[in-house]
Amino acid sequence: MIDKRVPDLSAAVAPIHDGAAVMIGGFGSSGIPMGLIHALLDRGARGLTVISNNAGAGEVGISALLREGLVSKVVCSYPRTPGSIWFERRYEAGEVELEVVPQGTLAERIRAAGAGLGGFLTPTAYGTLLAEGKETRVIDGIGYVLEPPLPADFALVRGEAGDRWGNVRYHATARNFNPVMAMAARHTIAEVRTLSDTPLDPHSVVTPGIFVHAIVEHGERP
Amino acid sequence: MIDKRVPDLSAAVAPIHDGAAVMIGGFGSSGIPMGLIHALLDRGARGLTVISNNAGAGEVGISALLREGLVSKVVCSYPRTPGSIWFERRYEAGEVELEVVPQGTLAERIRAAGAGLGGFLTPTAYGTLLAEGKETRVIDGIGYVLEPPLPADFALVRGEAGDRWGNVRYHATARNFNPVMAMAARHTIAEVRTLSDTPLDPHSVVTPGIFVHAIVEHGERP
Amino acid sequence: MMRLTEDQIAARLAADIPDSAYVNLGIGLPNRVAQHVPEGREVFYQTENGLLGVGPAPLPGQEDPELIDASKKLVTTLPGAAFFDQAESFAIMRGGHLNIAVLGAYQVAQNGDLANWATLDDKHPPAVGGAMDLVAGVPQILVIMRHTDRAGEPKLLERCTYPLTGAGVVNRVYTDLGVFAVTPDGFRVVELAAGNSLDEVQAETGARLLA
Amino acid sequence: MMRLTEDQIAARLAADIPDSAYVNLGIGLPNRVAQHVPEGREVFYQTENGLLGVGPAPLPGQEDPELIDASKKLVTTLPGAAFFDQAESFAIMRGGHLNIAVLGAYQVAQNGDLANWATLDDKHPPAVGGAMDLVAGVPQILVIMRHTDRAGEPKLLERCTYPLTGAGVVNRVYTDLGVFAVTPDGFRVVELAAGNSLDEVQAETGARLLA
Repeated sequence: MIDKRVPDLSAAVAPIHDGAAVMIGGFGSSGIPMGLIHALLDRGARGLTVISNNAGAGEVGISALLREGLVSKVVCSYPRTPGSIWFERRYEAGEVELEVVPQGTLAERIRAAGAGLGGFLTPTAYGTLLAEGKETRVIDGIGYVLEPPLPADFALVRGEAGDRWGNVRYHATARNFNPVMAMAARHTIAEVRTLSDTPLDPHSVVTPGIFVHAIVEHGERP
Repeated sequence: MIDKRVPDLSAAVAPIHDGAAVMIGGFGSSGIPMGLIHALLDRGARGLTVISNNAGAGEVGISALLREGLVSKVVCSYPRTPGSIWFERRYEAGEVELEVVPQGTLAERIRAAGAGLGGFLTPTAYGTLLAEGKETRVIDGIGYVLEPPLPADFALVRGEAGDRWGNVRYHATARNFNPVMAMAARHTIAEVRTLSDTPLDPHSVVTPGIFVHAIVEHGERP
Repeated sequence: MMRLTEDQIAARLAADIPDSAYVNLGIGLPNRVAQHVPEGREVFYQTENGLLGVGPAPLPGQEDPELIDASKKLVTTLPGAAFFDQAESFAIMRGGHLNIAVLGAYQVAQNGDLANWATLDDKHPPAVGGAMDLVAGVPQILVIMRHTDRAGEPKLLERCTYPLTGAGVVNRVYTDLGVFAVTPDGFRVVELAAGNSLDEVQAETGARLLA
Repeated sequence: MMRLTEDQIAARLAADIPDSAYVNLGIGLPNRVAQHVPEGREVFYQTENGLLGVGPAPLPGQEDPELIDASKKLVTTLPGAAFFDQAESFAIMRGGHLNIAVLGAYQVAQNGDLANWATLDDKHPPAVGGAMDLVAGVPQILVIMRHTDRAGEPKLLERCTYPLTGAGVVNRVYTDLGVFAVTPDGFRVVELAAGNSLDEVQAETGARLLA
């Protein structure tokens, strides 16, 4: 039987090991798997590479992982969200490495990893500092940068509803990076507001269960 | 006001000119914009390049375009569906050019065009006849082929429901190539079973209206 | 020679599909494997036109003309199914998310090369479909086919003579004469159809069989 | 000097957004443009976190914490809106599907170069967000900004000194002193804020203005 359900948040994050690369969905305050992040905080895996659009804010979520010194590298597009206090502190102290990736290139690199592609040519960042050292080429007068896929060991995603097959659908703008990250990790863990005994409508599914390895209910919205 | 509705099928296909590259959605008998194809047949634009997964079957759809001699080139993955009589006849007579593209590469090349990418590296077809003459490279022991984007002048797609903003949702496996083709054409024409005065639920939309330039109701299923 | 029927070959292969597997079945004989998976196993079939969780043929009166599989046959959905578009469907295939693909073949070579998309016949247009994507992305490639072609020529060979679908991709071959694993040393006999000797099967094979 | 207020600059830019346009508004001042689009025009705003058809702020009691824009502010949806994921959102931006992007800037050069993502200040981490994707894919790039920085230094320049967001991408610049088009010959004055002379505005500009 296909059953991706795990009993609780701490069981869900148990496989995450020291040194893992972990994708974390969400944008701003929406679609963040806050329950899983805090379970990971309790677990205390160290030396993590966090791949996410932002670098957290306040004393919660990714910011709390940074505060506790669990993160050695951040790959993101925008680490300067107001309130990114712990990222800034760790960054200024040289305690965390930063790779800044344009937001669309970040999404596309993650998707490429999930889709088994070896890379892609994007016009984004051509002629800028973020293309330095990268292979480029001009096609029909447009400059492109060759960008590699970006996979991860784990992905933590947050959905509105899920079922035992691992199918997930999302609410409003909480979708954001969650579907592409779910594709790109060796082991994807989904936190959903409601985990149903009955299957989701197959038309409503955004992340097919094949991408999800563990699913857990966490009713609270971040 | 944003209003993509056009009064009928013949008005919808009126912009399609001789020599145009036309993407046509559908797989097997599902999700084919049959109303638009037959309106195009009546219009009689010649020298068309047809980009589709199959090359038609029987006396309808793409097969009818081939029968009437309107098609000079077919780009597809599988031109040997049972009943592809008109494609076979034109091909054997040397009257139509054929570019065979692996199905996933076809979908991804179309998506790349819609997403503004300059190409991508795929492991598909590496080491085969279909990679001959193409740029290849080996990354971490895996061979990849560099594939270019595949855009078109027009895309004809078929959906279940649409609204005046051009939003489209699909039924079951009729989705297939329609969403990626809608992204990749300069001018996308959507045929939908029901065209509603009220907007679709924004969660249910698969093709956002921004990709659609004209939308027309055609109740009959192919 | 004792030869398995097509349904017997399909049943033999089906026995090797574990519970909870995600599987893509090619058109034709591979498609028949679904009917033979042992009771009690929940296997999820993907069809590349955009569905994971393909169910059996619909009951009369319940057909949905827009719910078909890659063979263009009417199907149903299993509980837990999901629809998606073509780009995502091939992301599933190419991205390594499926466990097993079952394909037909014109030829399989002892190094795992597969030829199943084009012959050297100029009269017919080549047609590749999704086969090259599957062999590029699915970790277990199982081939199901007759041991010899209609002319009696062997299809298990030292080297393919038809254009390749993929190089070194096949893991196992299921035929009417047995089950054969592709190993670094060549074809290893996993089992022979009851009643045949290795020598008899070897005589219909174009590469050396390892016991 | 007569200087337009931020809302006046936003209103001036908004007047140039045609009916039925698809528009992306950057964070901060660009975002304020939506409040000034003339009545009777249906303009569709995209927010890169996954929504096309962004509506105004919700009424009290109708807030949805999972319905936000790129500024992380609570929003609503307009009739005809659609949600999508991040990869598709940037396909819309990079793929040339939007008509207009409105961005803030640190600096704009007379050849259309834009600098709006990083300063030379080592203390702060660089943050790029979606700006480089927008300038790569959107055909009309409109910049809205103060004419000079807080220290009174010009922001319209012969050449940018900060790292570029994109080369030769800006079409027009809207400031508190006027509207300036980027042409092959440099900045051309489209209009000056009422009450200022060309000479006065030129004095606050780091590149030659063409009348």
